[in-house]
Amino acid sequence: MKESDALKAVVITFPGSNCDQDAAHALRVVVGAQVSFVWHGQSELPAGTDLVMLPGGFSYGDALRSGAIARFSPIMAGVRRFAEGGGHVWGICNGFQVLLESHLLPGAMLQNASGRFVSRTVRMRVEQEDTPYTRTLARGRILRIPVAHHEGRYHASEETLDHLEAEGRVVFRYIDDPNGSVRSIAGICSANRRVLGMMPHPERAAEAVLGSEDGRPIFDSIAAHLAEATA
Amino acid sequence: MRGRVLVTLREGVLDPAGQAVQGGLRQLGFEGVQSVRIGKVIEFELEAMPPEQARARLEDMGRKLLANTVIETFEVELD
Amino acid sequence: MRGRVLVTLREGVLDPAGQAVQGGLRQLGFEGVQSVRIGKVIEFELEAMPPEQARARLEDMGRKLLANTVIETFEVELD
Amino acid sequence: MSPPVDREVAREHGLSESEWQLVLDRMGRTPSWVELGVISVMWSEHCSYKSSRRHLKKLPTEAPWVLQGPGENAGVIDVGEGLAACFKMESHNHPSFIEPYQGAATGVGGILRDIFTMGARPIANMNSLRFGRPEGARMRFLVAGVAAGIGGYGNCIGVPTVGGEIAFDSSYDGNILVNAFTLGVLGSDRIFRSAAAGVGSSVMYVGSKTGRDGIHGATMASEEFGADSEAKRPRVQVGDPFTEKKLLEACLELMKKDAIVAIQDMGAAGLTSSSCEMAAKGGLGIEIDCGRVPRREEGMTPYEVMLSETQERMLMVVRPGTEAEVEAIFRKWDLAVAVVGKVTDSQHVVVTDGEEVVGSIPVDLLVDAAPNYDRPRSRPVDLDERWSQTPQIPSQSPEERLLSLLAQPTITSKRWVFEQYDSTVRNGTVLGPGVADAAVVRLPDADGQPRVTSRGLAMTVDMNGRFVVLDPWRGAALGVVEAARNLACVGARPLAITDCLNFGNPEKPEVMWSFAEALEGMGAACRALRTPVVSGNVSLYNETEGRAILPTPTVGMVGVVEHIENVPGLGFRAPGDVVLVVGEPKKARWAGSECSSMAGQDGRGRPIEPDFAATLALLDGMEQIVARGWLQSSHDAAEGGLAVAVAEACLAEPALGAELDWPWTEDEMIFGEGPDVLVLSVAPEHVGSVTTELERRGLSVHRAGKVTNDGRLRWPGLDVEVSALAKAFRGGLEEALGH
Ligand SMILES: Nc1ncnc2c1ncn2[C@@H]1O[C@H](COP(=O)(O)OP(=O)(O)O)[C@@H](O)[C@H]1O
Ligand SMILES: [Mg+2]
Repeated sequence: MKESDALKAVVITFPGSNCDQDAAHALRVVVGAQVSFVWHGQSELPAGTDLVMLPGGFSYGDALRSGAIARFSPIMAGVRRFAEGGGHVWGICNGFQVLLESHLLPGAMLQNASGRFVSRTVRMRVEQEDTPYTRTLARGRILRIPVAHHEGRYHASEETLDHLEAEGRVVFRYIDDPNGSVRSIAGICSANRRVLGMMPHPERAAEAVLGSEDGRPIFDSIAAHLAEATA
Repeated sequence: MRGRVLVTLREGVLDPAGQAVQGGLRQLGFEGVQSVRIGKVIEFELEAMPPEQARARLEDMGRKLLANTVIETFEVELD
Repeated sequence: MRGRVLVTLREGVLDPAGQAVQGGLRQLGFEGVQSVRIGKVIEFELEAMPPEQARARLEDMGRKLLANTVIETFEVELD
Repeated sequence: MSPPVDREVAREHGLSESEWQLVLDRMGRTPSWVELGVISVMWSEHCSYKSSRRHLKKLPTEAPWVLQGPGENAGVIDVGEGLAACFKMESHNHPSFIEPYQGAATGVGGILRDIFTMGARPIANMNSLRFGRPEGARMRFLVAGVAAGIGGYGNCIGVPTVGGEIAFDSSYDGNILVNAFTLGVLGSDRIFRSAAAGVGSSVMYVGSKTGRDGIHGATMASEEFGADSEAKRPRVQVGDPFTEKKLLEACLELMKKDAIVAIQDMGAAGLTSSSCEMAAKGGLGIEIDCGRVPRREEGMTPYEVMLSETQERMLMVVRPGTEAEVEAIFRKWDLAVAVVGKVTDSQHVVVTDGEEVVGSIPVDLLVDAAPNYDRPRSRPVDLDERWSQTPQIPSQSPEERLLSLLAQPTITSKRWVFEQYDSTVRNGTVLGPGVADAAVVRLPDADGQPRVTSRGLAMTVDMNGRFVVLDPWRGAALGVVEAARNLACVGARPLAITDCLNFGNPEKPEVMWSFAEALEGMGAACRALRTPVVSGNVSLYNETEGRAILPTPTVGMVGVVEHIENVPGLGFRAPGDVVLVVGEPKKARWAGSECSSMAGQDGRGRPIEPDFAATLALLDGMEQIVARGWLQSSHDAAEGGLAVAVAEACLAEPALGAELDWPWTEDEMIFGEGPDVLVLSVAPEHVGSVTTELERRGLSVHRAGKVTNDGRLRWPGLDVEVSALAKAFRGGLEEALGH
């Protein structure tokens, strides 16, 4: 891929983000993305951004609730404008929590039902293949992806959940639910399908030597989708 | 001046930390505990202002930051 | 009957979460906040008993399980 | 204002009569209150190593690849390609017993700071834990709190916890051990050190603001617990991993510029020890103005400011003219930053409060002239008699023995604990907790960031206190050998170790004897295996009410792996693979074994003598075999012996069975412990090559049988369902902890 048609990804760094480098590494290694880091204190995304990644970590130390303070970072106003303008935003783990707190996705995260942090590789099922992030995956495909979180129990009202299911916005569901999420939800997307939030870490499952390559197709999907969109 | 905001999980939302404490109390032989729920208390030292204003400010913080109303409710108390 | 135990860090003990929230409030433009400390509130539903007994029981729980008195203090409140 | 200083006050500060006399003689006057505070912490066991210093000198510390040995915040070794690994281990035993979550968390925080102070980005954590019997509510609270605290700090800062060990023994009932290890990576020409230089240069303070946290924590770590320690209520520090993450990023950002002359974290005894050490190492003086130290609390005295143990702080000497640049970086990260003093040529540590001088102490009094004791040692009188005894092991069917061993808290799966640790952040974990004998992480770039490469680092922490208590020399040496054997399992070439020496009260001659013997044994093993000691820590007074812990000189060993894509895990992979047993199981002994402990016979017998030449041969052979990708799995026999090693190899996911025809004659051969024994599984086509490579080096290789998928472990005289093994092994810890 020529430098100029490389996917232009922006990884947001909040104070306390700690998967920003991992996300960037996976974006580079799997899809040859051109990655830039944007500090939370900036208020604008660089021009020409194709994809915004909200990475995992403990933004603001997860004080109060994960993502609660990061939501008010100046850059989140820019991210919101980007999403409202049809941009693609992908939140992983803490990034998902930030999306929920920012109301870019519905629902909220609670402490795991076990009351403990959980770090293990779980299996999750692809529930939707018609999203920019899953188009190279078959519905029903089972992926082995690591999770690592303390507040990953997804919660939303029954009404919201029914609505999400009806619109086909539950993108991933746990097979072996590590945290007690309602309806075993591991990832959801926005109504326009361009904002994805997920608790598991596909960026940690993108190289065989690290134990699983099951995260790769998600990167491949979004890259293919964006390449088409910009072609 | 001092005030505090109490944030608790909405009824019906599972509270594993509360359950763990209830289990721990049982192990320690404490009886007569029917339920335990754990919430947060956020204590503020505010600069001097009329109580009405302080309350309004804490309510505003509660809504915007301190509680996530999808899962939590909150209460403001002034000293 | 209902009661609650408020557990807070002892004075002088660093409260990292409180500091992060204070920083967040500053960013949000909330002014007049001089300090923020975050603690836990543990709410109990107890079987009916005389208030004195309930208070004694909650005090005992506070000492034995709910607070580590090396870094925390607690307060009992009855409804 | 300050109370008068006299002999009684000095005693309360932990100074002995003779130490107090030494202070008076050297200063030629009565010290001020601040001076007494500074001297007493600098002379505490924790900071001065007064009981251990002369013995530590006997450890080997050099090799061509050692870039920094003991004496700095952490050791550094060259790992090739212009990269270096920086690592150290440190104890936080006493604070963790009082407040397990915060004690363990701040232990992790402290060791992380030691690593990034050297200019390295931390990329892996491990820990070595010892608990008492898990039955009581208090011990369960400690286990849960320590696990949560280690995870709470490491997870938040984003450093994966990739390995560790946990053992339970009644000797730790009143004194648990929490030893934390961190490894970081840096460019080998970018090492930062702590010697002050440049008279007149600014001394800058960065990080958290100072509060009254843990004043006199350093002296607490040097005192035996008495029954009154509950009442003393020492102030335990609270960890703030979020601030540490910001401090880490800010320091590494600054280290890319040419501003730092010297840097030192503020660990135990805070500002006092960091400033004294910087001055001493530079052969200079330092002046600190307490009035300029950023504070969290009001009304703090210079004494409190100098002795506070608030976490997440650093002291630096900066190049003249760079102060503003330093300030800008730390402000960006929302951290406190201030010029608090300057480097002088006075050879004194001078403490002022604004204009007023509140203390002035010669640097050499604090460091070189600090007490250095040759404490009396005595070999236990009953030692020879105990060595001549044989543990009496009740007879039991092999199946039952195996099942009960697998459920022992020390042996059983530690999943309940390590799943609370983020083990995969940083995109480098090749083998994490529970899947291999040593952890393997991919070597990042010089900034510590993930990259694609075949090279990796292997690391492990080990020590079996049951061997050490029987024979400190052999026991400590066997611990080093076990660490090496664990690296052998993943085909790594060991390069160096760090240690954490946990012992009882050094004023007891038998404890001191075991300390000195253990160091001799450790030194001999390190010399033989060519793994010098590059950093470490000593924790003494691990006693409660006069009862000492098992002597536990934990080692952390680090090595290099050339082909991370080939490293085997410990579990069998495919039915039909051939199982090889390498080494000499018949040398295994009951002495110091899990079985002897279960039988209440721990005090009897003597562990085997280590055979360093055989261990070297094993390391060399395994490095070759693993590099070629010939192994499907490898696992060493340790606690519970060969039988447990085979059972654990069956219990990977998915679990497999094995059919072994290699005959064993005595229970002691498969349940005893001590020698280097490995269980390998190899695809049939590689069996010949593997066997040749090992035999060529003089090692015994037994073709023991094959991997099966019929759900049974069959061995002459032993036949058990793998599901029963799994039940015992996987649920053992939860069961023991009552979950
Ligand atoms: N047992 C040991 N083996 C080797 N080096 C040791 C040992 N104990 C302490 N050291 C070294 O002594 C120095 C002081 O250690 P320590 O007081 O733990 O440092 P810090 O104040 O940074 O925590 C360090 O360089 C450490 O590596
Ligand atoms: Mg240090």
